[in-house]
Amino acid sequence: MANKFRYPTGVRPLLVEEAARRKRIEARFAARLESDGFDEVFLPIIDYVEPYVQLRRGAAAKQSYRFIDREGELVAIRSDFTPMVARALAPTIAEGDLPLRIFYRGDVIRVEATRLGANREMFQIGAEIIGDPTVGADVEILRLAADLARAAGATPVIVYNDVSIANALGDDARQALVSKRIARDGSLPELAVKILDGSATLNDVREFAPLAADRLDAIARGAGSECLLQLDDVDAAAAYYTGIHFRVYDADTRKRIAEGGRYDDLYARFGTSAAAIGFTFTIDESTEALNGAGAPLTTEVE
Amino acid sequence: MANKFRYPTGVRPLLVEEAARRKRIEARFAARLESDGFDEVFLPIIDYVEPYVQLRRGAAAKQSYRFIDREGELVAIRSDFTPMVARALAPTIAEGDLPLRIFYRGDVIRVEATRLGANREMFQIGAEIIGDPTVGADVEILRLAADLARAAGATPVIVYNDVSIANALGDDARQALVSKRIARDGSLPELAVKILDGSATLNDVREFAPLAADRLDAIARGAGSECLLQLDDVDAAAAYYTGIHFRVYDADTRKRIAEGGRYDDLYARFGTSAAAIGFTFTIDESTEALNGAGAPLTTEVE
Amino acid sequence: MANKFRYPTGVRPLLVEEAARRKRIEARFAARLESDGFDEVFLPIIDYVEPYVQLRRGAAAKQSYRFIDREGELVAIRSDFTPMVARALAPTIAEGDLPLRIFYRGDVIRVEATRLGANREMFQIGAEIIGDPTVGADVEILRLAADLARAAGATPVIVYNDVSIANALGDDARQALVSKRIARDGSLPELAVKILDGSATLNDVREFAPLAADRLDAIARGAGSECLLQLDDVDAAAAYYTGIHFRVYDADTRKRIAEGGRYDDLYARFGTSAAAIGFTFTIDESTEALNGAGAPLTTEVE
Amino acid sequence: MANKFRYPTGVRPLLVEEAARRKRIEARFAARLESDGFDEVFLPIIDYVEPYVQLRRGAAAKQSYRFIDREGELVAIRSDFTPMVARALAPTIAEGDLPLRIFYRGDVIRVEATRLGANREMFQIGAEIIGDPTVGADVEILRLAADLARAAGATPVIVYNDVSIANALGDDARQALVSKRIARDGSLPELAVKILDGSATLNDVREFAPLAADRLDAIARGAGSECLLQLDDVDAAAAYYTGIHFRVYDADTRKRIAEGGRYDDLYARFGTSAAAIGFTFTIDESTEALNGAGAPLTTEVE
Amino acid sequence: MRIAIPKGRLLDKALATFAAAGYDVPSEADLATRKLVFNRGDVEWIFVKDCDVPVYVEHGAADAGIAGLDQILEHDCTAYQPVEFDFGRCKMMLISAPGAPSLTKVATKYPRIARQYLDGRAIRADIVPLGGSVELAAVLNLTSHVIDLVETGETVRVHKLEIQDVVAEISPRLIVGRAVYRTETKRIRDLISRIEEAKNANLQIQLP
Amino acid sequence: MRIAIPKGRLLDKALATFAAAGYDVPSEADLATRKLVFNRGDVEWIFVKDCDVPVYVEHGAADAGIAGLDQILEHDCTAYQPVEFDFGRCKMMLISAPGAPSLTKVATKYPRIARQYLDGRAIRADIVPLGGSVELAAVLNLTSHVIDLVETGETVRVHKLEIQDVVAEISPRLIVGRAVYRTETKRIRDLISRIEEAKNANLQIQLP
Amino acid sequence: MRIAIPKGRLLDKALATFAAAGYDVPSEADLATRKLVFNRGDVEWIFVKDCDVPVYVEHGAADAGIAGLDQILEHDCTAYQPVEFDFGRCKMMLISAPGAPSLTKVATKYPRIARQYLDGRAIRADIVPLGGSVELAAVLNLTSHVIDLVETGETVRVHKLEIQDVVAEISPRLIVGRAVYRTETKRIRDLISRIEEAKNANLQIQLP
Amino acid sequence: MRIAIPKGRLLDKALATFAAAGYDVPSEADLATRKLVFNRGDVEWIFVKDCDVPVYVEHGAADAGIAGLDQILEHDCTAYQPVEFDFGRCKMMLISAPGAPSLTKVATKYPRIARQYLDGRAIRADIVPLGGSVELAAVLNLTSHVIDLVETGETVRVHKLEIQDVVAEISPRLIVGRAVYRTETKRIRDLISRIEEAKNANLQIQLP
Repeated sequence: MANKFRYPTGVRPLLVEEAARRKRIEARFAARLESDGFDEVFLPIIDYVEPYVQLRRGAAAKQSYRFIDREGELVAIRSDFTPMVARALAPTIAEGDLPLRIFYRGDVIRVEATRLGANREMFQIGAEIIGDPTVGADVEILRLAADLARAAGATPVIVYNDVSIANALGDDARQALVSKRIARDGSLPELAVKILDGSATLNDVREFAPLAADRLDAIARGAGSECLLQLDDVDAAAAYYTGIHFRVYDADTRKRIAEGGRYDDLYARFGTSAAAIGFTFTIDESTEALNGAGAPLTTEVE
Repeated sequence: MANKFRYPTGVRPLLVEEAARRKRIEARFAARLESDGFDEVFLPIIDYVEPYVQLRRGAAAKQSYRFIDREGELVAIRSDFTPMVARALAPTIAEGDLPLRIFYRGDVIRVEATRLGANREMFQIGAEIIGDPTVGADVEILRLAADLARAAGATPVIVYNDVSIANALGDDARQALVSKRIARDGSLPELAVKILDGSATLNDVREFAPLAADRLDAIARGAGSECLLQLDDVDAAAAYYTGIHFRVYDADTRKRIAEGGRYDDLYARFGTSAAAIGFTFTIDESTEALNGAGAPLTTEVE
Repeated sequence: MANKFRYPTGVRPLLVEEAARRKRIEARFAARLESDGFDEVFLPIIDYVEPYVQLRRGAAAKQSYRFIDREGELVAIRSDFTPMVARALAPTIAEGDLPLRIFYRGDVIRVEATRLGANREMFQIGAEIIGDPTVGADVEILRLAADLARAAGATPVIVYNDVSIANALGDDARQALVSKRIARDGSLPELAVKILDGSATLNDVREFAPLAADRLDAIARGAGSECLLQLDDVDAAAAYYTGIHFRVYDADTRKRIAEGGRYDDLYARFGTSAAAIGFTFTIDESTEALNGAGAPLTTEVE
Repeated sequence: MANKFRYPTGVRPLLVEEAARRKRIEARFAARLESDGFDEVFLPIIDYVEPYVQLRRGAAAKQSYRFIDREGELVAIRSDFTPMVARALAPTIAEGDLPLRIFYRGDVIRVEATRLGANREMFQIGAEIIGDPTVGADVEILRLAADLARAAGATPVIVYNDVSIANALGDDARQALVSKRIARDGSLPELAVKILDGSATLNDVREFAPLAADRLDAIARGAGSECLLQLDDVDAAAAYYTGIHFRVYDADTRKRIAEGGRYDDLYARFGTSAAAIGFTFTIDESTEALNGAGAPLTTEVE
Repeated sequence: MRIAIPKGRLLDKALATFAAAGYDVPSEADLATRKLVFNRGDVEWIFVKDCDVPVYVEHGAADAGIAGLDQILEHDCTAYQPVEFDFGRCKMMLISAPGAPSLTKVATKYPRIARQYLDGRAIRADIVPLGGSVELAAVLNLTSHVIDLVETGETVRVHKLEIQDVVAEISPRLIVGRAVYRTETKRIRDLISRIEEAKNANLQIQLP
Repeated sequence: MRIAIPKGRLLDKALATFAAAGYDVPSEADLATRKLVFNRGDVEWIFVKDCDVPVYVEHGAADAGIAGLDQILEHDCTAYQPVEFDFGRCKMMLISAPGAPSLTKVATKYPRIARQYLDGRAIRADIVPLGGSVELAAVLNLTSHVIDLVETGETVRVHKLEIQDVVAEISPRLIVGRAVYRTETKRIRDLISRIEEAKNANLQIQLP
Repeated sequence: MRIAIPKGRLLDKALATFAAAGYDVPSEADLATRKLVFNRGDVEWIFVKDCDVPVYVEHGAADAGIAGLDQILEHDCTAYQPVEFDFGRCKMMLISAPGAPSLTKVATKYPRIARQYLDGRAIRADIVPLGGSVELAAVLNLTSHVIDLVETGETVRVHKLEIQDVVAEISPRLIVGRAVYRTETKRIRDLISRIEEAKNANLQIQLP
Repeated sequence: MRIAIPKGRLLDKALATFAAAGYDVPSEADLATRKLVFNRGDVEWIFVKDCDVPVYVEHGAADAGIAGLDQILEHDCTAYQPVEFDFGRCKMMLISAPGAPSLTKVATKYPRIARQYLDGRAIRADIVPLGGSVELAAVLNLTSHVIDLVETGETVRVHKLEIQDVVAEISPRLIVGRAVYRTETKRIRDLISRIEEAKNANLQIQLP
């Protein structure tokens, strides 16, 4: 080993002051979530890889520490919360209990930076509503995310979209939206071009994806002014989103501090059908750069 | 994998009620420790194996999940806190800061049961005083351990001894004390025989180990009535204890709920000389068997 | 580690005499194969797990030593040769080169016994003909396997069947054939019942699986008298067999010493379509129990 | 995984022609060694790390693939032969059997290049004489190494020295010899300066290390003209050499093709005292660059 | 041919079945000698503990035998099971101390079966392997539950324990080694046919 | 206080020892009832299989018990062993089929002890766990060797097997749980003293 | 808004494009001062090495920039690439020493791209990263091959090397950071439109 | 013999040293031709980027060369370094943006050296490898710090940055490949002696 001070990639101790800072933010988040009726669950720091195989693309799978356990099974250290929540809760959910409001927190550890110089050491706090497929849950979650961001000292900008729109436009259009490159040779649907140059409206969308358009309309009416619908926010996001997908940025630093959305099919993969929507905040050491409020800055390059 | 509900050895999720129970105990411990001036530190869930090689005997090393990281280093998932605290704090300690009062908490994960059917899934909370070599610190730590045990709903019995006495008696006597087998053929020092049959007093000890005898005398005067000096409590304990060593039992269930002692040489191994004394409580799911107070039961067979 | 003499599960050194014995058998096999025009290839002792994922059932995957390499990929120590040959050769095969006659040898290491007390330490020598889909290749391979078994000092009994017959009979019949349990309630096709009680002939088979019947007919005419067609030899064999499947037993010890068959789809999985048929002999230390000829005994319980 | 053609670092298949080339060289080496009375042993491709801990410096340990087995032990894939031979043979050696002449061959796999671009894929063949501490064994081994190098098509230059000389000169002088930097400020023994500028003779050495000088004298008289004594060939070589240490270069390509020496203390570490001297040839794919003789070129930058 | 007979609760029925199939089986007098190996005709009869029958057959040290599904499963035995018998059937049960305590520890003679049962129901509990008197473990509070064979249920009643679940239906089977089946096909098929017929004949008689 | 008594070969001596130490132990008539639990004075006596005594003590379900070293080692039991008895001593032996075959498979009721024995001698052999009649395994060629307790050596002679090595010297011990020793120190020390004295008194008598 | 301009071969065209799009870009005189940062209007222009443009944009230290695909790929840069330019196109080539030696070592300034190229063709070769004069490596026998950008092919001809394969078609692109695109959508869309128009206008002129 | 000369800041002194040692080095006119390879006497002189000298020597493509310790360390070059020169010395420095920000990111051309420096001080910071104008990274807030060579300190002053620590003392060295040293010992020792003498002669002159 190079030297006695080093810790393995992705971890380090938080000594007195850093720990206190982390605890202050944790406490603020937990207090708000508990007062809103969210119950905490504790998730294991390791889990088998196999149950999640279809949810993680190759590169993401390799971002976590993985090893073979004594029984020959492939095990990974936690690098993502949302699918773990579903696996833990799904077998215990009874129809009558729904909707559930759940939150969780803990370290996630990544052995590989996602990108150039991006950080691999992260603390996450997330929340989700299980069993409520209504637009009301969408709006509640967006408002909660904004409030938590403010509680952390950030000025939130929440960019949202519905992942089903790009899916409805076909692969070529979707690809153009992901790359933000407009092929002006008429090969793309006009809507894709309009989405890219920013001139598309929900009325334009309605023709291709009427349900999504209506839903986004309803969300726009309910969500706060920090929420911006961006129809061109199409990405190779986590495979499990089915409806609204959003990211929370801090307006001052332009860093992403949270990500979330609706994943109505995820619980069914683990044995119990239930709609679900949630988000995860990512806290890292840049937190310490801020006074008082201690605005959390993200560790992931979008 | 055998089936979709299983979690890897040593971990499982705590869902709503279990999580709440865990949090209640945590909160009670943390409140008491903070009010006594202990500051929390957060320790990484994984660390290199090498820095601890001389502190862990072969069998203990194998009890943790271990794997090779991307740089070829051997890494282990946390299975013990005390040496990690020393490694994390030692490089940052300045003479003037001492004494420090520190506490920590978190999961420890063991891949192997220590014994027949013993549990491998544990949550630990511990505290230590760094830089105070006095008997006052010994007594403070014993009293704190008793109070925390009571806060957890247990009726504490604290059995203590000084590890230096057995060391002073020589290997044969030490071995007899460990095995509790008395060789009545005169081959053992009389003191060892007296210790084993329970008739030894501190005056008997003083001849062989005067410092330890005086220290134990002083501790006995300061410690609460739940503390019992047992001179025959000699064990193959963790290699780093240098003075008093104690275990906290719950009188009703006879289970061990905490262990601690003085390890004045440990910090020096990580670069900064500092006396230290502390303890670690181990909480597991049998907690749920108790009402209200929620007495934590241990997971380790002594 | 328990003690200084131990080696990891599945390996041990072969010192002078054992090595000499192993070399004698190897030499005899290699000489015969080379004189028949088979060229040797050397295969790596480790390889990625991913390319073989669809070829290995869960349990088999866990029989090999597996670990994560420095790039985060899952790697396994060689525990089976046939798919490795296909992966290594497929990218290099040019139409004009076919048919190829290839052989290989080396250790395979299994960390888990397949069964109660079965051995996990094995040396294998195998051969295959690539690009010859004819019955002539089937017969050549059967004759070669018999000769090699004799060269190793065994009295070969080769039991063969065509895997496509059971597939043609449907899942229930297949299941009955695997378990050897006859449901005499009329729920099974009569052919399955006849196969199980040993009264079925190729003419009976022809109705359900005419190609397989003709093929087996032709094989029976070409193969030596040590080859026994057993229509009830239906098993959960390796996923890749497509036609004839056979096992070579030593008549005296009743141990299986080789296994083989036709796998015409395997090369296509690695990028080049080519019919292939081959076998693998498994040699282990019980070899030493035999004089002179040194009959290899297998390590695997069928 | 990046792509379907890749193999893990350090391995790849050898197809027909490459395998044939490898076999030709192997055969030539084995024939010569066997005719000189060397018996082959087969060594496992994996072994525990622990028995070798004191023989491998940190960096070298990390060059091998390492992983935790099902019992929690640290295991490595073979990356070096000499200590494995000692561990395998030591428990079986009876006084009366000595001296033994042993040879071995096989792949060694390194996950890390030793240097910029150096190869990590290697086949090694080595030989050693166990239980003969005489200068006769030294000369026999040097002559054998030269002959094998020639058999492989190389023009050998064997550079040798005795590791005990530098040890006798003290740490500063040793350091200067390793770095080849001469401090001309009088701080070094004159002998070190003379060794570095090439003017030292064995008579100069005799004063400091009389035994080594006499031994080197005797070796020089017995060894072939391809052997060059270079007193400044001092290196941070493998920890186990105790006397002569040599490297075999190919004069044309200047590549190192073998390394060896005397390690009289190695067997004692594994339980049986026995002097030993030996060498290991490293063969790699550059072999194919040469016609006919197929001179093996090394893969390691010295 | 070597055939393994279990010395325990299945002994009489097992011997009766082979006798009905026309085999020359050792007599009661033979068994009273406490010898464990008898050659009768071309069959070598060996008498071993119930739990060891699958071991002998799996390793090829016996060609065939009669074993309960409990022992077959517990040993993960891969032998063929061509005939299932109607005698000696019973159930493997999950039994608790009175008052339905939460399931934290299970005492059993069948740790492998218990592990599979618990894993399959996502129950996290420690298994405590015992050698005998398994029900006592729940009585004496060593464990909260036991998993054991139940024939009449008498033990459960006496100890005032409570049956909670059926873990598996257990029946005795004729088991035959895989390698011997392949290499001695003719003789093995003959054995199976005779046992099958004896079983069916017996069935005929019992059904009025 | 709950004390575990082994039902097997050590039963009589174990009870006699406790009686000599002044404990009120169950009578022969009691035992004939087939009950397994008896309260006498402040002691609850439980009668379990020899191999289960260390399990009860290790888990704290019994405070003390008498167990052979064979069972203590096989269960890796961590209980204290304050008294070693002179009765019931025997040897664990490595026994082979006649003709000293090479050691490739070992049948045993003690797989853990067998594994340690083989590893410690760098012997590579498979272990075949059996439930009983272990010597038969070597007779019937299931394994080349067996590891088993030998008291008189009669079984070995009858089967014409050959003793090859002593694996361990076996003696019965009083075992006491660790936690109870610490938390009930006084009562446990009293138990140990009384047993120690009873053992020594007995020794006195035997020595002429 | 901060825009990164590459100081190397793309400098002039990059500046001309921004100028054509109506931006107030630094003058030649400005550049002659060797200063690297200029504020003009609401844009801060920074001039960095070609290979560093993707780094500044990826980390959010520049909002946009112009970079060759070679540098974008080599840095695995995730920025959006909304506009691809027609100027400055070239090819990344695999070049060998004369006589088509077997491919064993490749010198390159682009080790990541080279690794992907070799892996994708199942070629096992060592990569030797160099800082400059890469073709020299093949001339001096440091490596058998090189992978490098080829514009005119002059260097290849002079050194009598041989082009073996096209590794990638390289073109310059406008790159825009992901976070800034989302949080400053309006201004970024305006930048893209203007650059797109300037590019098309230019195209218009070039086409006869 | 092939000798590698760095084209950068050490060029003149390196050539002068070889000239003083009596070697026939290429003239200034030669260099003006932009050729990179010259044969003079029995030496082939090659001119490569500073950072590539250790690569050529390490791989045996050059027998010797002159390289700064910065490049030797950055390439983990194992060549012998028999002579250290007095010219061209400088320091590798840790430099911060003004105001001593906390160290979170370091831009550098020497990522390996930077990693070792940070690890050795238990500093957790990301390293951002750059190709040039490294100081600009701290100015433009790409990183909080940079690690770079400092000769005169002019760049640091101009950008109003602050020197925080010395990472390493850097000096140029004669480097010689290990294999050539062993197999051409005589010629290599001659080279070293001549360079050593030329260095000392020069030292003599400089000292008054």
